[in-house]
Amino acid sequence: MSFFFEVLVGGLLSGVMYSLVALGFVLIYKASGVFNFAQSAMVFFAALTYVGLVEHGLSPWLAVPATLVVMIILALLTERIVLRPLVNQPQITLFMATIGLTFFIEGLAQMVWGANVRGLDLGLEDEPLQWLSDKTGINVSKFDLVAAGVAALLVIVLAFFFSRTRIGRALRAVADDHQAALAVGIPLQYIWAIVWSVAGAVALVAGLLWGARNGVQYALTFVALKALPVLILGGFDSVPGAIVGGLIVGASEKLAEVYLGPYVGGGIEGWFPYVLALAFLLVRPEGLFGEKIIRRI
Amino acid sequence: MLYREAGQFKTSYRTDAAIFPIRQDRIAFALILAAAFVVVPLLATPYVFTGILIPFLILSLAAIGLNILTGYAGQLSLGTAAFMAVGAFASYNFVLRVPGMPMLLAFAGGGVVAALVGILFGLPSLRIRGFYLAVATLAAQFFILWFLTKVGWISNYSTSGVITAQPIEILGYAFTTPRAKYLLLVSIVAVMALAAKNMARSNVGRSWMAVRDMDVAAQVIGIRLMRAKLLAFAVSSFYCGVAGALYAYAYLGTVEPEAFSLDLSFRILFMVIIGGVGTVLGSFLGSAFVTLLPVLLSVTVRYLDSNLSLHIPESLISNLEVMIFGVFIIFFLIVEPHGLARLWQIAKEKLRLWPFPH
Amino acid sequence: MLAGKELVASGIIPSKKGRARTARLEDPLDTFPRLLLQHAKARPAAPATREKDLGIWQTWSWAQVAAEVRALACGLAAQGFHRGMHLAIIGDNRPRLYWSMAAAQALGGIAVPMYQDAPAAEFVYVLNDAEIAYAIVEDQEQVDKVLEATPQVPSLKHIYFDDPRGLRDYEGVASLERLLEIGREYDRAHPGFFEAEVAKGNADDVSIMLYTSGTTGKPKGVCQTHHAFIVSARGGCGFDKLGPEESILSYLPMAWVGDHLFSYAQWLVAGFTINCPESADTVMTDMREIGPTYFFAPPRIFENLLTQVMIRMEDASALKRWLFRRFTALARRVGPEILDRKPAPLADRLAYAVGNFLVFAPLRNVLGMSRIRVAYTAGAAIGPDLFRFYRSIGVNLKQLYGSTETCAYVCLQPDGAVKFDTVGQAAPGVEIRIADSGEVLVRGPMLLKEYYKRADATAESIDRDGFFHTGDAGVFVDGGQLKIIDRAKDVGKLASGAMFAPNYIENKLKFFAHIKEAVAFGNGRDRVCAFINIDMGSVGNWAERRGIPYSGYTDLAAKPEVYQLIRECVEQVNAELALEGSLSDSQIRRFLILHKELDPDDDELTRTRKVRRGFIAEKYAVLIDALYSSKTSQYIETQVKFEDGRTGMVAADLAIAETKALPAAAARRAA
Amino acid sequence: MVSQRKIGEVVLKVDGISLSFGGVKAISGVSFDVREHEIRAIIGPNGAGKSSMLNVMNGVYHPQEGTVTFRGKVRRDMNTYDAAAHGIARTFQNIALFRGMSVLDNIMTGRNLKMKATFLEQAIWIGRARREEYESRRKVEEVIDFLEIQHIRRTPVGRLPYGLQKRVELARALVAEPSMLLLDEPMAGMNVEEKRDMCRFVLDVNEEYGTTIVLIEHDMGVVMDISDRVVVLDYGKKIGDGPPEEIRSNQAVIDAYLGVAH
Repeated sequence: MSFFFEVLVGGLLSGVMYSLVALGFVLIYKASGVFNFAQSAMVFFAALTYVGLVEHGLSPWLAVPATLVVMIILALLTERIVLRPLVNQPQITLFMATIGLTFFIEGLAQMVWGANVRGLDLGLEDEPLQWLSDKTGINVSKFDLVAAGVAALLVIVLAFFFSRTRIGRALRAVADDHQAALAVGIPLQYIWAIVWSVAGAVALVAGLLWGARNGVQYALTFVALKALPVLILGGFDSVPGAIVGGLIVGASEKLAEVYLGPYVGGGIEGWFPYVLALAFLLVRPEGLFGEKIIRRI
Repeated sequence: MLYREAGQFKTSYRTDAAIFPIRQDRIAFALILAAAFVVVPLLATPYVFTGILIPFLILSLAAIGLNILTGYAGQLSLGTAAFMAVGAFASYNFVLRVPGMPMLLAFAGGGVVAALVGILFGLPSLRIRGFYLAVATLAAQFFILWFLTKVGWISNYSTSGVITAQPIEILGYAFTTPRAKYLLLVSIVAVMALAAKNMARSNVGRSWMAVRDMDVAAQVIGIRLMRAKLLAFAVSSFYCGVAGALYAYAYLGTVEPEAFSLDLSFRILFMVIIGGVGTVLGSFLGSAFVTLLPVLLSVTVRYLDSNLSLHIPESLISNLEVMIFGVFIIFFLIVEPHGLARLWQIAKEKLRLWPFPH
Repeated sequence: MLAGKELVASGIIPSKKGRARTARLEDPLDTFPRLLLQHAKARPAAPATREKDLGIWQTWSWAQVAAEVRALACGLAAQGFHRGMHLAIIGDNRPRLYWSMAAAQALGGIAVPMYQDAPAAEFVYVLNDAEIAYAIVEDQEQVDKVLEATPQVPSLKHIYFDDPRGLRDYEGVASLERLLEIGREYDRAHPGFFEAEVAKGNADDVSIMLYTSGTTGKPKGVCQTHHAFIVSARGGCGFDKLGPEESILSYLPMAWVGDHLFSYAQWLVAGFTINCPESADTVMTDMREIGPTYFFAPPRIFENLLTQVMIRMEDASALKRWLFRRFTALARRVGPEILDRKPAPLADRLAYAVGNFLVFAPLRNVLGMSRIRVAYTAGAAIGPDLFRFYRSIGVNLKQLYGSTETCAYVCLQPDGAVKFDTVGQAAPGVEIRIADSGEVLVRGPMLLKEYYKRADATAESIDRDGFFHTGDAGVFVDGGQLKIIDRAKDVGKLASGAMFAPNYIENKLKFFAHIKEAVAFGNGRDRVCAFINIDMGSVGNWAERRGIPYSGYTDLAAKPEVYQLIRECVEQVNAELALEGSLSDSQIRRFLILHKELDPDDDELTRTRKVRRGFIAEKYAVLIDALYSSKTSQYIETQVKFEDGRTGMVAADLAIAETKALPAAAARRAA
Repeated sequence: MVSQRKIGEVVLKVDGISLSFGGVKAISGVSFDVREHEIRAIIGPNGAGKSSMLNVMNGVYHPQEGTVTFRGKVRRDMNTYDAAAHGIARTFQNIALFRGMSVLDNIMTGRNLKMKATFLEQAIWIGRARREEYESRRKVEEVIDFLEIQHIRRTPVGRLPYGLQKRVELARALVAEPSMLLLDEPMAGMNVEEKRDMCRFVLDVNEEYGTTIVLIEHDMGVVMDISDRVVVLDYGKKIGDGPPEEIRSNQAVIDAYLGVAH
């Protein structure tokens, strides 16, 4: 039984990290209706940049803001060079553009920092929390806890950012109705730039955590893809959805792997979340938090 | 300017609804066919066949498949490669397990199996739309590949999961040389492209487009959404399945499921978008673009490298290619979001009205 | 001056005339129905008629046409139509309307096509004058007009319509479909009837009655025989080597002699294909689709086309505009010569070939003129620039001269000897003579039999020696080319005694794209003044390009900028006139731009758009007085008729513009 | 134009229809019938539930209460396919054309129920598929001719002015050779001339093909001129039903239009 909980908790905690990546998608989708496939690449890029900087002797504490700056520059360039010319194009076109962007970023990252796998040490060892295992017999990794903590913090910050700050409210306005937002005089480019920067920041955090856990390598982009089923579950435009979805995906895939895996020869983590999400959608097309769509003519 | 249509009038609906109503187009098309069937086989080198023409043709077929689903029926899919994989492995097993199975029939069989799988994964499209569906199709992509790897029977229990496609033999003739394979492919692709065009210009195609453009209105004029969508998935997957089979038999030879990765799905999606959504012609143009671009890139880069003796490391070159590819795609979407086919269409209009602008 | 002495054009005449005269006795193909049956027998499957309908070009072979005509004829007969009766035909160019002409003629009847755009009121006169009892009408619009007229036309008993749309509940009209059924029925009941009727036909029977819109007085019915039109058609076909493979667009009013010659007489003589456009507003696209090999249009249509070309080229890219300017300039220089296979420098020929690939051929293509072998214009004088333009881009455009009374067959321009200021040489079988008065007199088989019920008019227009008085003043220039100056009766004298030819001046004015109509005055006065109608399309476009706002015709016409624009045109004409010796006194001293467009519905123009000089002079007397006074402006109110028959008032204060006139001598020195 | 039409039996009957969207009532307990060959108008202020009513009649919406009786068959609710298959065609208030297709293709889609060929036959483009295609094309051309839109055949519908788009939509409905035609504000946003044409077309359709017509229209003049009977809805309730002259003098209706408080 305790083993079950161990798996569950472990799953939930790693799920938190999916949520992190998902958050990046959500932010951008919410504000600009762009389905940003490049988010995963951004995660990879952030992690790689950080590691690269540290390797070149920058202190970890400076490396973080430095990387952040890089991410923001990247975001601004993206808005200026890719998005602005594509304003008012159909969503699919923008989606394709972000795939193109993905290629570019991945290529760039590996060209600058090389393709070989790197470790990333945040100074948290991935070992069970002693007193917890003593008390309950459930092993929970410190690392995971910290990660969860960070994620939680980030969510709170974002929530605050959205509800309290002027820009945040502007973003919501845009999310609700582009025309209206424009009407009240909010420059779309400005909004997009900010959103992408924020998404970049989120990507950085996610990148650091994932990198620290699995090592920084190309495979990171695939882990990041897991954010997609999370999005289906949670809905593309709901922050809480992203969180909850992340938890569900994390937990379910671990449980599935542990309890189902053996029967079907393992390796089901790769697809289980998708099939789960799919099955879920068939029951509830509007997702976890989206409200029922009444299509009027 | 080159179009001289005065005097080309239609006296029947048959001629009016022809695929190429304009004489000049018919002539051009005839020339292209002649080139494809006669000139190219005489001139092309083995490298050109295997390195460019064969993948181009196969991927064009896959692109047509995806275009039917995404371009005509408006259902975005990211799982194309998976359906190709199904086609490939199905054909393999048909040839393997059905004694005396004709090769072409095996390909078709692969397509049919892919179609059935397509229908299965198309079911969600009845409830969900847009990107949700797109992501849902990723489920197909990942699940199918996993399934193909896990179930040993499919790869005939080869330890590595890799299968070796049997040699193509039709009516006793073995298609071993690149040229022979090429000719076989051109024929198959030509026929299937024609069939696609026919569907596109008749009731099926219109129903798909109706569903794509406005499903409620489509329902009201008596189009059954479920039927139309699932049919689109089936036909599309059939094309992808056949393409997959050819990919395995005429191109790769030895195949593992990984050959049909998400990356391939995306490449094909690019072909559709860059070539032109909702046009058969676009599928070919897109395929040409996406297959040729990397070739040209590596050629140029290596050329520069050797001539300017920059000594660029191999890894850097490959990364550079990836980047430039990405840049090209973005550039392209910005310049002509409706794809090469639209460019041609515009040019054609201009030529028809020349010297007038409109 | 050749006036007074008879001139027999080209030696062929006597022989040809002789043959025509004698041949008629045994010629089996001397009536239109016989020609039709001949084609149906000789080439039953060849296309005879096409119509753009339901999106495609519906085609009828000669055999089918013959069958339809047979059924129509039998149907009419069954309904009591018989030899000598008149059959009114009203509507746009529709296959069945052409066929009903043949049907009527097969029964020895006489077809009377009428101008479909005339209001009901104008129908009344013609219907009564021709004692119409049977009418075949295109559609609801026309039926409504005819029914509106019937109360005043006691004779009219039977009305058949072609297009049933909206007519199902109408009383006292029947569909052609029904008539055809009746006909087939009757045919079955009376085998051989049709053949017998056709056999009774005689070449000297009147086949058609065309009403001259006559610039003065009520229209007169011109009676033409099978022979007249067949001879004219044969002459024309021989002259231009027209064969069965020709294809022609039939879009001009069926009541017009031109259309009857080209779309009916020559159709049945040469056995080519006529093509009826889908509707009036798709003529240009239909023309492009069909790509006729033989084309006929009055100058104003060629003019509209050219205006269209110019306007559309304005929006073209700089490169295209440059190409267009560059090559049309070249073409203007050498095009016509190359078309006439005259020697031209090799360099020019090469340049022209390039131009042909880049500009001319595509242009001909978009205009639907790619396949044209022979194109004719007539009915009014055509501007030299206009005329040259089409020839320069390789369209073999030629002029002919004729009238309703002569089957539109008097003079033709032979290939290779085309001049813009003449109407060509006497057509085969035609004798021309210039009277001392300068009037053109013609004689030949194409002459009218008579004006219907107007012996007086007939007598005064055909003299003792059988010459018809065309009413045109003309001269022969360089060996046999006839040059028409003006309407004979319009030619007058200025107070100074100098010759005054208003049309001549008006045409010079109308050659400018900006000027649509012009009316010159001066007979018996000391100087020439003119009314101008600006061309809404061309001037409107001009105004837009210069950002001059305007609300409508009246407003635009009053703009000072427009006056300036027109003044320039007028002064250019003056410069030309100054060079023409005797006419140099006819330079225009003052003009005004009318506040409304001259309109047939207001009786200011004939249906064929000839100005009704006298009528206009009365109607706008005040304006004329103003022109000849020293006033600089004049207020006027005019009643106008709108398309839907309502009437309204247009009022305006018209400015009067002065123009420079050059002294003849000075101009000559300048030249 | 003198009408020879014979108004026949009741063909469609809605009974106690109630419809609501997530708690918001759009229609409550509305009943009325439509007779063969008549022109039936539904009028009412904005938001009176007129469009919703049409959507119920051809199965786009499914009412919570009430029944639809069509040609004697009582249904809990229609579904769009049955409606179309039984000859109910429909146009929409805000034009529902297929923007990616040409006028011709748009209208051709209206024939889909008349085409029986399987997609395979169509793919090979033989026999039945081909024949049906050409037959349909002919029918389509007749309607194009009827509605006088020959000149725009090949134009993409997106490029057309509003008035013509409405016409194309009507054409698409007509080629299905419907026995009943539901028109949702066919003349909305048209200028006087376009309205006159559209009226003529509606009457012609009703005359030439004897099609039963149910239309929603705001222009009272038009409604009173062309309709045989009028239903008046207000806040989802029926407040009047009868021939035009009767409606004109109906107090409730007058109030509703003058916006007198309820």
